[in-house]
Amino acid sequence: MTEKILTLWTGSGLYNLSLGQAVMVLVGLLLLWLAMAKKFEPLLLVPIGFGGILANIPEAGLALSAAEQAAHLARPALLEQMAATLQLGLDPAAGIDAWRHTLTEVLHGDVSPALLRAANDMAMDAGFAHGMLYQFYSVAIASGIAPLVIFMGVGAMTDFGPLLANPRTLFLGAAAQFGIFATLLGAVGMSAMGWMDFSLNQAAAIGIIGGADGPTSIYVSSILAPELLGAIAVASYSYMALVPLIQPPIMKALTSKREREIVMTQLRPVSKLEKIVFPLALLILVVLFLPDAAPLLGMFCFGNLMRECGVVERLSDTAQNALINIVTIFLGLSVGSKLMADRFLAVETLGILALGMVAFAIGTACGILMAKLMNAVSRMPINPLIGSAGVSAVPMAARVSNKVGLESNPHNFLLMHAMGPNVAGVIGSAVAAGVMIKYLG
Amino acid sequence: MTEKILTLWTGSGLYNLSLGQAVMVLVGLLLLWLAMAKKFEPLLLVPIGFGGILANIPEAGLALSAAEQAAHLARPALLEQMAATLQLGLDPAAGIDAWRHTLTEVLHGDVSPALLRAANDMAMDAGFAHGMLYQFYSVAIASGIAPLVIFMGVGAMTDFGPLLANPRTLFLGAAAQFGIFATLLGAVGMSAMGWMDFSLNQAAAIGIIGGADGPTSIYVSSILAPELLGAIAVASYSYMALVPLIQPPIMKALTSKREREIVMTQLRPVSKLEKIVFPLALLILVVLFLPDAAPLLGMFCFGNLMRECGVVERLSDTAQNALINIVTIFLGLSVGSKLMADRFLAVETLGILALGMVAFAIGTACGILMAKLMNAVSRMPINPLIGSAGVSAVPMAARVSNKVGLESNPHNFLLMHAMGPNVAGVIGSAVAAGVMIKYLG
Amino acid sequence: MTEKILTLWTGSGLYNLSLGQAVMVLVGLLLLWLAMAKKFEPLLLVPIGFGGILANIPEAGLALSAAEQAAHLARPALLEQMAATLQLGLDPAAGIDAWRHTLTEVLHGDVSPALLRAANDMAMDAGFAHGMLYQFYSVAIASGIAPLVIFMGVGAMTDFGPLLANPRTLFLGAAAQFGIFATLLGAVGMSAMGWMDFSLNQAAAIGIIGGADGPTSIYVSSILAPELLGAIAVASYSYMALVPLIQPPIMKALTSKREREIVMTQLRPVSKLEKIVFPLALLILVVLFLPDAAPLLGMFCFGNLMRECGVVERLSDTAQNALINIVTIFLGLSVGSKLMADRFLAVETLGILALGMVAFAIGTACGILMAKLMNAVSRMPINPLIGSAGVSAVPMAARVSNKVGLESNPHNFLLMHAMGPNVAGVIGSAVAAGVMIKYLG
Amino acid sequence: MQDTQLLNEGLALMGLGMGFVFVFLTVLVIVTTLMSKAIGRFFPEPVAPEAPARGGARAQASQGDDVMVAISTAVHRYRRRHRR
Amino acid sequence: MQDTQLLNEGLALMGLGMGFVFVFLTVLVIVTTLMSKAIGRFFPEPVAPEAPARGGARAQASQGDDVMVAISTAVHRYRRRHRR
Amino acid sequence: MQDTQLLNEGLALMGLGMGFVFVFLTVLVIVTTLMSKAIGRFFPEPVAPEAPARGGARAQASQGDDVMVAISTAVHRYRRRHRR
Ligand code: NA
Ligand code: NA
Ligand code: NA
Repeated sequence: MTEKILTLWTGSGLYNLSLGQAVMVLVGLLLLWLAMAKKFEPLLLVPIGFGGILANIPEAGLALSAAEQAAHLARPALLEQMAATLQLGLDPAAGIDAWRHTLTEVLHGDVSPALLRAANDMAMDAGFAHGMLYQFYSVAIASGIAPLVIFMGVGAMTDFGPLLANPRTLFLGAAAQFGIFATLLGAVGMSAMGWMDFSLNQAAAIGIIGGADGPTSIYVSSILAPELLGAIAVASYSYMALVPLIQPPIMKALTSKREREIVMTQLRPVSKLEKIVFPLALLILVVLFLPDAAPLLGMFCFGNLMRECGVVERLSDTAQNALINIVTIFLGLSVGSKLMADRFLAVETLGILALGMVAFAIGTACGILMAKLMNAVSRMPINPLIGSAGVSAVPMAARVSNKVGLESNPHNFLLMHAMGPNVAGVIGSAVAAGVMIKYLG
Repeated sequence: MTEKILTLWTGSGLYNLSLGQAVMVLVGLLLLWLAMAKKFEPLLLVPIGFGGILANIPEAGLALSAAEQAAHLARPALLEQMAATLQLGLDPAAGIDAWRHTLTEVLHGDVSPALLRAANDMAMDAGFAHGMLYQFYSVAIASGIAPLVIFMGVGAMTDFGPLLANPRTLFLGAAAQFGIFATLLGAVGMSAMGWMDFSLNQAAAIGIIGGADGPTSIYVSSILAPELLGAIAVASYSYMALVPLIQPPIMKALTSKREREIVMTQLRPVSKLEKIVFPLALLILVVLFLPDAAPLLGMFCFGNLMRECGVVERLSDTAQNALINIVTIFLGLSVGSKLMADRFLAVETLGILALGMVAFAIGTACGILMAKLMNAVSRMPINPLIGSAGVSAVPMAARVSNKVGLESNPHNFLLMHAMGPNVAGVIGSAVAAGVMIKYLG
Repeated sequence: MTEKILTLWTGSGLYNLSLGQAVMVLVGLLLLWLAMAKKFEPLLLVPIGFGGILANIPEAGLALSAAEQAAHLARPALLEQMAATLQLGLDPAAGIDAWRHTLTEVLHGDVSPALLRAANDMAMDAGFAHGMLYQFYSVAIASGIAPLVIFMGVGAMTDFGPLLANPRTLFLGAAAQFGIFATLLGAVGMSAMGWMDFSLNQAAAIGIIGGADGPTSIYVSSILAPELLGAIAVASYSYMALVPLIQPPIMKALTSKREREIVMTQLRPVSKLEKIVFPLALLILVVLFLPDAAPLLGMFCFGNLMRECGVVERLSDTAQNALINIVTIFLGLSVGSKLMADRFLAVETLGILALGMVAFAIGTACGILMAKLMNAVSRMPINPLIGSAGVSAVPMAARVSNKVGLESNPHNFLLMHAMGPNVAGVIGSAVAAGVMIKYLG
Repeated sequence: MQDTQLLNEGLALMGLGMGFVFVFLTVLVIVTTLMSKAIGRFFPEPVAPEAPARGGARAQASQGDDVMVAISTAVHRYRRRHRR
Repeated sequence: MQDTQLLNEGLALMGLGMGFVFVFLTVLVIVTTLMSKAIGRFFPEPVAPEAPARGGARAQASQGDDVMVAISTAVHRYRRRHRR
Repeated sequence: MQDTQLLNEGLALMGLGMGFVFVFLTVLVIVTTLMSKAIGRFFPEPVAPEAPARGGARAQASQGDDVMVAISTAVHRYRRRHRR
């Protein structure tokens, strides 16, 4: 009996709580606070923050596979069996903790699917089970499905009208993607300097933060660098929420008051047929030129076609509501599962947070500079403030353009004009994602 | 660098687009056009058409498993390994393209699940992944789940009142199923003639098109002839949409003006209890006489019971809305995955399209003839025009009956009378499906 | 041809219907009748009852895995192969029916996942497929996901206001859990007496019926005693529906009229912030003291946080509606799959039904006695009638408290006061579940 | 020869299938008719008004006394939606 | 003998479980009380009106000035539903 | 040395990626413009009114003649909800 009470204590969270886990619980609470008090992308950060706390509950192993739990908790005999299955030699001299560590690292690393399945079978046979968050992650993210379904919903919520009325704003969406590639280079540079240790794949996944598109970031990093997914998703959504703080100083620094006062010509009305044909035209271009962007842009176009075609309203409604909400809940919790202390609390995370901020800043700047360039070479006036909306972060960045514009000229409403580059930025980062997946995936 | 740009080009869709894929993209666009402009069952044909385009994006492999992608793209060493795993001998003299072809055929054919899993593991180990549409297909259709869930939703949307008020209309629903079996015989005959090469299983799956029920068609062909699923689903939904064109000439040819003017006695009111007991009675008959129809009719009755029992309205609402919409999206995309050029562009597809049309025509005719027969032997008058509704195609065929009836007698509303055979046709084809699965499944 | 018709007959349900299956079909109809006519928790009992009928359709095998179906139907050669795969020796002297029985028992028992997968592969290779309900069960319950998602939805529907206004009511929720442990002891005692043969794990799963929380019961028994899940779930939901019959006599027996007339002080208003912090505080306590309750209480707190935080209303709405409805449908059908005659019609089921009733009665009594104790030691008056609400069965038990209270004093509304112990009971049984899983899971 | 066999099997399946469909639906006609008669006799419920096609609209007519409640509910819901 | 052991284990589990439930909920009572006091002291929010049981009905009361908006919205929504 | 290679690869990927993004979006600009012109010329539809952001609110304005229908619908729905 005493022994049992002791088990209760030695199995409790308080007894087992590592410093890292305590810190991560606080990080989770911080994310929740940002989401609730500061309205930082709450739809994602509430589930991510909560999932982060759940993932760091000591001994619960919610974010671990059966095999990982066994590596953490099983008796030596089972550890030896698992090592044999995984074709590992365990040093008999090393202590059992070293064995656990070796197994954990191997399971977390790049083990072949067949061996992984065998190890999981063995662990399940011994009574271990996949953790809840691990299952969510497998189904939602490892399969790549959840970000794609969310992208479909985003497509169903996107109105391409402003873009179609002024297609040249696509150039702004293109220019803002420079943030992605500059960040990639920054990450690579940090590694070359020896400050961090990012591979090219990891650098690319980090760069995509600059795309300011949550689902795109998650999709790319689930393919190129799943081990960084937690930090990347957190950075991505946090900075999207910080757009109203990050962008205005850059926008003001790069534009003169006169430029900020430019009044744009009113957008022409766009016909229903154009809106229907556009997603199909975009799809065909993807088919012809960048098959690797097909999952992302294909689902995006599909969602938009459902929205515009007018004959499947019930599907479009569901894609915009029940379906995207359901997937968002599980996507968020799954991302949270990547906030485990031993993975997240690394110096690389700090690098990612720093680089993500840089990515946003550079993307913003390039969008604005591109707008100024277009103003220089074309007659049709473009207020450079809408260039910053090219980073996407829909619709926040467009609202920021509008707000900064109103500060200079209280009668100049830029919102609809800024929606063009805003959605162009979504397309732009999906294209950039396709290129990266092509070369590195 | 130049080499990399070259990769971009040699990996582009334009460079790799085969004629077949281009044709299938056009077919996909045609389906979308039919859905959007002609309102051909848009809820299904929009996702199917779009999925068809996605499935034919060159090099993207969205509809392929990891192993199929590896067979298409991997280096020779991996091909040899996979062949060994699959217990195949590759002829060293034959070129690598021959190897790819052999592997693709084997993977697409009837390989054992254990070997298939091993081949997929090997491909994943080498960095390949299941395509998005392949995953949708596995979860939604290969498991059999999506058509069943849709059938549950259809059950929740079906009102058996008119059928209960006049149960004899079930005979019309029975007679119209002759279209199914005549088509089966037609398909078998074509093979006997040497025109096509359909097995008995394939002939049965084709025949079910005559049932004019999308989910039933998809369910049956996913079991009996998954390789034909794309063509069968497309034919099924297209002809359901064409019912207003196909049926009226047949209806007019087989009935005299006097017959078309027959006024039917008004339907008696049906009590709530009858509506509750009916799905249970149907279920019990399935339990007793045709267990093989249990998944289809079971889910159908379950949906209808949820609708009528009055105590689970929130489940019934969800089954009719969010759930059926979600499943429809993925079912449609999954069906689209079966429109890959190399599988779809076969002479068999033309045979299926032709036979499907015949199936509808025969079913329509038999329903009408049965109604005339019942008129001959019974006192209670039946307008033969409602017989054609027995093919199901709910509620289109009933509307057609009503419309043709109004042409002869502008005061004779047949709609509610036609709803009886209409829903009877759903039951009838599910029963026919059960018989076929029993003998061939 | 005659032979084929014969096959139809020998394959029909009527020919194969065992007595047990017929009984279970009647049990399914009884559950449906209770749900529809008596409003016994219809949201669950309609799907469970219907699923129970489906699971007992002879020869359909809807609730069986591919391997189990093969064991039931396959030719001897395949049986021998499967036995070899499962490392079983089949006695050549024993008849084929003995072989089938041996294989079925082994497959149903505690076979290792790797062997099970091999057996299923072999069966699929021979053309067998997983039954529909088996698939639902695997995805919804065996994974543990469905009860957790429902618990999240319950959390999103729960208002902790009354509990926060009077936190001492948590003690009532604690006391009522004595029903759980007393029942556990009862089950163990029955086994010690030799009346039944329950293991400690099974006894614990049975005890949880006393928690009066459907999802908790299902979650715990899916972990500790999946073989009893059907009976436990049926007992759990049936007794929850019977709360208005079970509780009032006990409540009246244990209280004096004077006690029943006690008027409670009005609840103080609770601030929004308190409601937001409470689920987080509860989560932190779970983190610190009972990691094993983390899946259940974590999802519950997550749902409640979504409800209260005010920034993710669309997620909260979905969790309370579309998502919980969808999951309820499949959870119910999955539970129904455990009502197969050969498993359900055992004397243990009767024991479970009897013990479940006892559990409710003891829980009710302890809640009331605890309230009386609190009244004895504290100044703030507590009407003991609200103690019975501590068993949870939200919100039925609280309504019963209110109703019995009104009988004594028509102006004394206890409903809001009873909601406190009512939701406390949910937390209490989840904690009890965590303790049991810790020691036995 | 094999073709003939395929044809024969097709014919057999046609006969069997069509026959079974008719038998099954005939039984269903009989059972349904009996069921309706039994219910009409032993449970002569007040007749249910024709359920409209959409499940959502099944609410029975209600007396107009709470129009104001409805309007204010509509207002609340409208505002809530648009605040989001 | 084995039966006794089973009984003993059952008893142990009962004691342990019941004990833990009480300890846990006692701690929760304490934490909740402290939390409420702290919030009442440091964040004395304007009190939230009692949230009704159904999430759907949380909309705060709104002034009646936009009844017409609500009605026309209702009209639109009604028509849209029925057109489908 | 390896660092230099990593940097080089990063630079190459940047050039390639940025170049491709621009090429692709330029093509998209051209295609979109041509498409719009072609549609404006060959299918000069009556202009679509600006779709509001929320899919739910797309219902076109309807004439006020069925306000009463709407109100009674609202009443029914309200009652149904609250009965649950
Ligand atoms: Na972007
Ligand atoms: Na039919
Ligand atoms: Na409870």
